[in-house]
Amino acid sequence: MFPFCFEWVWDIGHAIFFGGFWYAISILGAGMTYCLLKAAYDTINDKGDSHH
Amino acid sequence: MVIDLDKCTGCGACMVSCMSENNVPFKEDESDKKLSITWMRVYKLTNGKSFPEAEIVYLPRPCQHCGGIGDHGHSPCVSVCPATATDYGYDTGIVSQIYTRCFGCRYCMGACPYHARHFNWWDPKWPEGMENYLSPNVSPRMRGVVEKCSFCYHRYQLAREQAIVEDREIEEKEYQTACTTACPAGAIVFGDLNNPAHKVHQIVKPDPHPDPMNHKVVGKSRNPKVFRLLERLGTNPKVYYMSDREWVRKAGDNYLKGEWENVKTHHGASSSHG
Amino acid sequence: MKIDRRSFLGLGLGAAAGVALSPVGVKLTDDSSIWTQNWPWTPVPEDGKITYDRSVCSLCPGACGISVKKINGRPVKIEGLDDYPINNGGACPHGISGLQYLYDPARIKTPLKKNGNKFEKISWDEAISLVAQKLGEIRKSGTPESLGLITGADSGSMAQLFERFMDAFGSPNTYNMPSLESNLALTAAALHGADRNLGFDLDHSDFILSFGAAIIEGWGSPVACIQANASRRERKAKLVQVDYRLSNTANAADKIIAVKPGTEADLALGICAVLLAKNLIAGDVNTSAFAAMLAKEYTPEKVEAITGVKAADMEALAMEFIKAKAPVAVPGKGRGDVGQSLREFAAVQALNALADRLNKKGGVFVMYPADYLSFSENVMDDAAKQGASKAKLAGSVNELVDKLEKDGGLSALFIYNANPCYALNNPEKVKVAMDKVGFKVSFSSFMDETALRSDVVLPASIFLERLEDVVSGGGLAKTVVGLCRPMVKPIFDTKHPGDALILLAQAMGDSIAQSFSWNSYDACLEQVTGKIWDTLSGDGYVVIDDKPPVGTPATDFTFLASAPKAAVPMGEGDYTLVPVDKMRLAVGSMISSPFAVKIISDKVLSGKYSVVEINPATAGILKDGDIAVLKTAMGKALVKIGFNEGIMPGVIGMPRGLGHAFNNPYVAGKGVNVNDLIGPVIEPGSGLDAAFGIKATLSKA
Amino acid sequence: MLDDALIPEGAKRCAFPIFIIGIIIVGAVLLWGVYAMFLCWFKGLNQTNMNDYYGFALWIWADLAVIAVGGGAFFTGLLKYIFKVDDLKNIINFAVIIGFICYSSALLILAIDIGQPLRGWFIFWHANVHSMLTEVAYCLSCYFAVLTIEFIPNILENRQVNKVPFFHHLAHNMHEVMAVFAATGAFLSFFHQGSLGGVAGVMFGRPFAYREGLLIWPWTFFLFTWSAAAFGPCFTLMVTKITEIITGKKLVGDKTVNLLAKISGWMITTYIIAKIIDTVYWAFVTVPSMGFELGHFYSNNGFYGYWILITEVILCGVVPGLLLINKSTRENPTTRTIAIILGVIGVCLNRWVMVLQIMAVPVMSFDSWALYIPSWQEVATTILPVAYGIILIAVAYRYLPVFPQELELNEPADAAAQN
Amino acid sequence: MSELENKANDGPEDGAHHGTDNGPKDDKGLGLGVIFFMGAFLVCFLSGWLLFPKLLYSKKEQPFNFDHKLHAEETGDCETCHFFREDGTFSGIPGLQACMECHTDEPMGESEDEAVFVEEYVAKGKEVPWLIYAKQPDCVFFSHAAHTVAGGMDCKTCHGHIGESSSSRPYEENRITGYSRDIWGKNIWGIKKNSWDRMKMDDCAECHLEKMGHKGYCFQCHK
Repeated sequence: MFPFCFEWVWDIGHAIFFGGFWYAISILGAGMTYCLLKAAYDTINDKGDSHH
Repeated sequence: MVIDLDKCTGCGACMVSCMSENNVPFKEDESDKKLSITWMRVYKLTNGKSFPEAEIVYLPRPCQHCGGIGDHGHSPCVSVCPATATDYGYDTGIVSQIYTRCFGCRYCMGACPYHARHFNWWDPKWPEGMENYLSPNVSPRMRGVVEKCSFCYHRYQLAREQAIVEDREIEEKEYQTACTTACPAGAIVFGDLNNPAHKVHQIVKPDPHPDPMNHKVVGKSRNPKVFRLLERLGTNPKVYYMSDREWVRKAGDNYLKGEWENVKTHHGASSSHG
Repeated sequence: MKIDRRSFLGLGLGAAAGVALSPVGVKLTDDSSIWTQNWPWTPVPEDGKITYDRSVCSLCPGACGISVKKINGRPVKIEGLDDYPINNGGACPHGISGLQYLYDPARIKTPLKKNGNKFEKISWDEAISLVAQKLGEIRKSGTPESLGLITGADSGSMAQLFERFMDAFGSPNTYNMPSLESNLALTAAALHGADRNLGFDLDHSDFILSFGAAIIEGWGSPVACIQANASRRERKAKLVQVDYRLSNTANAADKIIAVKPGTEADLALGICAVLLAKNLIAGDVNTSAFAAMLAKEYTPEKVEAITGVKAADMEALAMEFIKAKAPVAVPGKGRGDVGQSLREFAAVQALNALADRLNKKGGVFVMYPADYLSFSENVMDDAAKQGASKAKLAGSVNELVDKLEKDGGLSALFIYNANPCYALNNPEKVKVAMDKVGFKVSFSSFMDETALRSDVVLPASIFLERLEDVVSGGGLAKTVVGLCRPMVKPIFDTKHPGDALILLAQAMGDSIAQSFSWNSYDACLEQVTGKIWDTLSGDGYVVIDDKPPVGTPATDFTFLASAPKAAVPMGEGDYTLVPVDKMRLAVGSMISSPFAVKIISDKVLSGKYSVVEINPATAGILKDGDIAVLKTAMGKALVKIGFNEGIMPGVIGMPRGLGHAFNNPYVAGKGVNVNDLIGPVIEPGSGLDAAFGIKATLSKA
Repeated sequence: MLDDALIPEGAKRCAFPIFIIGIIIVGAVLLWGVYAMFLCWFKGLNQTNMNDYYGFALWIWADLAVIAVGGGAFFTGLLKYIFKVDDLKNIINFAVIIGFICYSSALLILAIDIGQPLRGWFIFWHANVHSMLTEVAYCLSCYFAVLTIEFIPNILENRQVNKVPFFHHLAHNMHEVMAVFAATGAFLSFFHQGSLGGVAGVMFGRPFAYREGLLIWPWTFFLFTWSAAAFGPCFTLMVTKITEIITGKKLVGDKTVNLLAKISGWMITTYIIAKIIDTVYWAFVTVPSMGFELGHFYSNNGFYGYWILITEVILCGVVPGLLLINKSTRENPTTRTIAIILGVIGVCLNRWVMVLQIMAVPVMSFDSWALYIPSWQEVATTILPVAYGIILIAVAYRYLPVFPQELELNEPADAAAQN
Repeated sequence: MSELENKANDGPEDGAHHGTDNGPKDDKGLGLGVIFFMGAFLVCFLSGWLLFPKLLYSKKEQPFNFDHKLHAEETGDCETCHFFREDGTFSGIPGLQACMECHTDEPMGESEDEAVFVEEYVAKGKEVPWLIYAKQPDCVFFSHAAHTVAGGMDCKTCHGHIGESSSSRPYEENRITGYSRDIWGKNIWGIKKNSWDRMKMDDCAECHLEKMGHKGYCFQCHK
């Protein structure tokens, strides 16, 4: 799972598999972080009523 | 390992020796063999004819320690284990495992066509006091993990330690499995298949090259009396069987109608050199 | 200010975040999984120094040498002992399971006294004095002969020690459980003279004609026989099996001669007749009457009618046998113990005699029992002399059972190395007979069917806990005395039966005490084996004899000439039920270990049911796996049908060694005891129970 | 009613007590399952009827089945957010909820199925990247995260929750970037649906399961993904139909339904063609090379016959496919529903065969067929997710604006709806 | 998205009808929430770092104090007491018998540990129940011969400087796993500075990879 795990080897198999895995994780992470921050930002900026 | 099926009398000494050597537990009712942990199991085959033409043969089945397709070490069970709790030893050719790593998904059991892997459905329990005969050389397994024959790897370890302190190589007789030493008929021969000095090699004469008829198969025996179980699948087991009886050799694998007649004379190429 | 739900939300989130950023989560996740890897209820065997110790296994007459692996002196594994003259390295499943007997919590842990129908624990002193006092009364009453002994031990110092006790006490009533050894001795007595053994030199024979003997399934010395069979295949020696089912031995044989159950003797005599007719027999032994009978009663046609073996085949077989360099005929179907007839043994041995195979390499050795024990003169007072000189109550254990059941006759009974309430046919009758005996003392290690019926139990240490001389038997063509050594101190409060006997004798006082003046069995053994003790204790064994005896013993055919009747199976029914001996199942006084039970095929034991072998051709409406009612004159039982192409149509094969009835969930309460369904048929002249089977009916349950 | 404040604006819901009674009834079933679950955890898997021949059994089938039918979520999401098939917005929320239920159930069942639950995380930590099961575990859990993310906005749209500005904005922003999540979800789904197929396909010791393939991926890998995409929508539609029947309301417009049915129809048809090709190749090339005739897998036993093959491929594959691509039968509610149900049965049957029949078939010439009947503990734990699903749908439907079209489709004053 | 926004817009007013808290209060609540958040965070965070390790491990004292330094000086090496048996297996901690090769039933020296040893164990012929710091679980197979003889490794590499200690530190046992603390290491995160600070599988693997070029197969280190 991590490069410091017992099974970890720097080979193509791990590169592809965990490459894909961490890629997906980071997208989800980034996405959620963005939403949360943005939401917090909006909340503070428009006091209660949100007009667009 | 080579097992001479014509010598085997089905006495079961190998099974018991294995169980007492490897701390295999037992339950009150063991008559449901699908729930009975026996690293070494002796199957009974019949030729289907009626008395007095009927014939039987006993076929002891330890873990086959498959080398996998092309003998690259991707055994059916090893390649599927999600937690790397079992692996293929490229040094010994033994499929080893860590019981404490296994989390009991049982994928390996499904993948093994020999049913050589067994699951601990229950907590191992010994009648009060009987745990006193347990050997410290093999750790008792806990409920919820898969286990199987290890070719008595601990005996290899002990022989190795002795050899180390005496600064020499391990000798053939020093590393023998519990079933081998127990067999009263001397039907089981164990050793290093790649070592021409060892009896197993001399009996099997494995062909190191891929079988021209099926490239998945490596190490086909050049001895016409010797065969392996389900060889055609390309599992490349390290357990070979030997019999003079044709019907027995045929029972070792599956063949389409009429196919056997063509392949029964096909053995490892004697031209190639080990 | 107001604390609303958001404050709590904050509280919760804060706590979560705090824990998340501390080591708690990581550590607990790891530790919880490590906990599962070391569950406190999974045993952890203690490690230590590895040592190997040698001894001899005395579970069965095989007398194999064993090597016991120990960790810090704690036995953990039993294996065959390399270069031991009997089994050279080989072992059988029962011997390897030895440690399960040693540590079995179902063992009898202390001396016991029957109180009502319960046992209560007592000390050894109490037990010994109790027995001594009871026996004392019997002696006072002036009928010492009313003490009986049923034993499974035919040879060795323990057998003689018990004999000595009986003599010193003043009783001739010692009875041996039927065993291959006793049957062979009886045969030898009938044909060659008293006090001899028969040994079959399978290792050197080039043509073995086995009359149903399960040579690789526990006949004689099992491991030795299996090895003989393995070497036979290398020597290209032939094995012809006379049998009515495809036993493993039959399967290993080069040829099977299918005979009707119970007609093996007739076939043997038929072959003798052929040889006689063709005048191919050796010398001119006193065959006159015998020869006449053969010529008259055993013409090929008649034999074919009886046995179902084609006359031509029989003649061919006879010729093959006589033409072989070193042929030998082997008697004793199955394990050759229960359900055997002297007629059959004698007929087969007659064949060996006529073919001049006595005392020849690869033939039959007529041997004198190993004479290595020298007990000092037994001290017998008048009471003892009188009692011992009285006639025995019965000729054999089977007749004894009859006698007791009808009109008693024993006021006390010792049982050693025997489980008659299980191992003899029709155990119910045996139990009734036992109840007719006032006072029963068992020297058993396990609470088996017989021990359950005794009044006092003097628990015996098992072979791994005791020192003892073990003599090879089981039809081996050599005599080896091995030394069984204690591998551990007794696990429970048990004693060596020899010590128990000595204590008892000394408690009895006067002459008996004088006869048993040793202070322990170990001392006794060392003294009585004086001749060979040094080698015995040094090498662990002594080979007394492994060469063919010199000279050809005379053979007296009068028993056969008297045309003894063949036993006919009792009762009615279209099937013949025969017991089947399985290598993986222990029989007689020995009980299968949990490991042995575990490896029994599901075609032998399925759940609680014994599986019976039956040929599909004669199964009628019954299907494989059906539960059926098996009925005989003796009773009925629920069994599972197991189709088996390898058994003669019309015959039902039922495994022997199942159906134990005592408290041990791992080995008892499984299947039925085939002996329950078979009634004894006592053979006149030998007193053997010759019931090879019984008529039976099968119906769907 | 007690919970008016929570019920979506203007929506009619059944009386609270009735709702509670319904929940209690289903809850009882749920508790039964939970009890069985704890039995398995504390006493071990000896509570099941699995054995050394049936290492995989009912549970693994249930797992594969729910994930397959849960495939509706990723596929609908893919179409909606990536291919911008806008009509699907009317059903996407529900598709997501169903997906969420299916995947959470799958994870739960896995947690019960393994012999050492406390070591379950080893599959991540000590991952063997060559094992299909590892791939399953990873993608499964990641995609479950995606589904949760996709579900959250819908929850936040609850009338009360939505009043909290932060949540309101969060929901809004999540909708904004939903396409990214959907894309990731589709990517993950493609792999774990596939690797579930791979689980069987790579077992070269098991001729019934083994398939040749592309690189490291056996054909079953692609067939599984494809079938999930094809039959998943069927399940979404089926559950929608059931919900409509229970609530007595029209919740999704015919246009949307027919569109999804059409897409599903084409997917099924193409899938089943591929499946037939695969089966033929396997039957006449792969298996014979291992010494087996096709008949070996469908004879000499009390259950598995050719019928199972025909039912799966023809009756529950070809038939629904054709019914759904044909306009008239697709737009006829009866035939459409029949097709949808057949489809769901078909995919479940396929997963059954690819788990249990594999275990049943003897491989060694002297071995014999092994059949098995699940224990009540297995059945109970398998029904558990169903009960849980019903409850979750009931709650979601009652308190969340799941069906955007609900109001317009049920114009004024229709009778008090039932839950 | 349209109707979603609509709903969002009329959200607040709608809420007012029901008299539940609205806009302004929200912020206060949130602020208060933040305070609670910080408080709870600190408490849990600190207890997790400081209290948890204390709770997790139990401390046990050795039967009596053992002076490795002294013994090493007397005997000159480790092997005298920690020796290989003929069969190549490692004897581990010496038994009473081994001690008695030098010791007598008379105390050697004045220390009270010596007295305890003689009275409690020598006199009663009882083995000393030492608590083994480097105790590995039952599933582990470790060949000292392979490492020190064949591999020529130094005891210190794994066991550290225990040979130079003149007193026995307390034995700490993990209450959950029963492992000696030395296996996971003193540091609660399992971070190590020296090769002997930790004895987990990864430490074996690290060295094996370095020396053998391979982490080894299951059975090489497991039984």
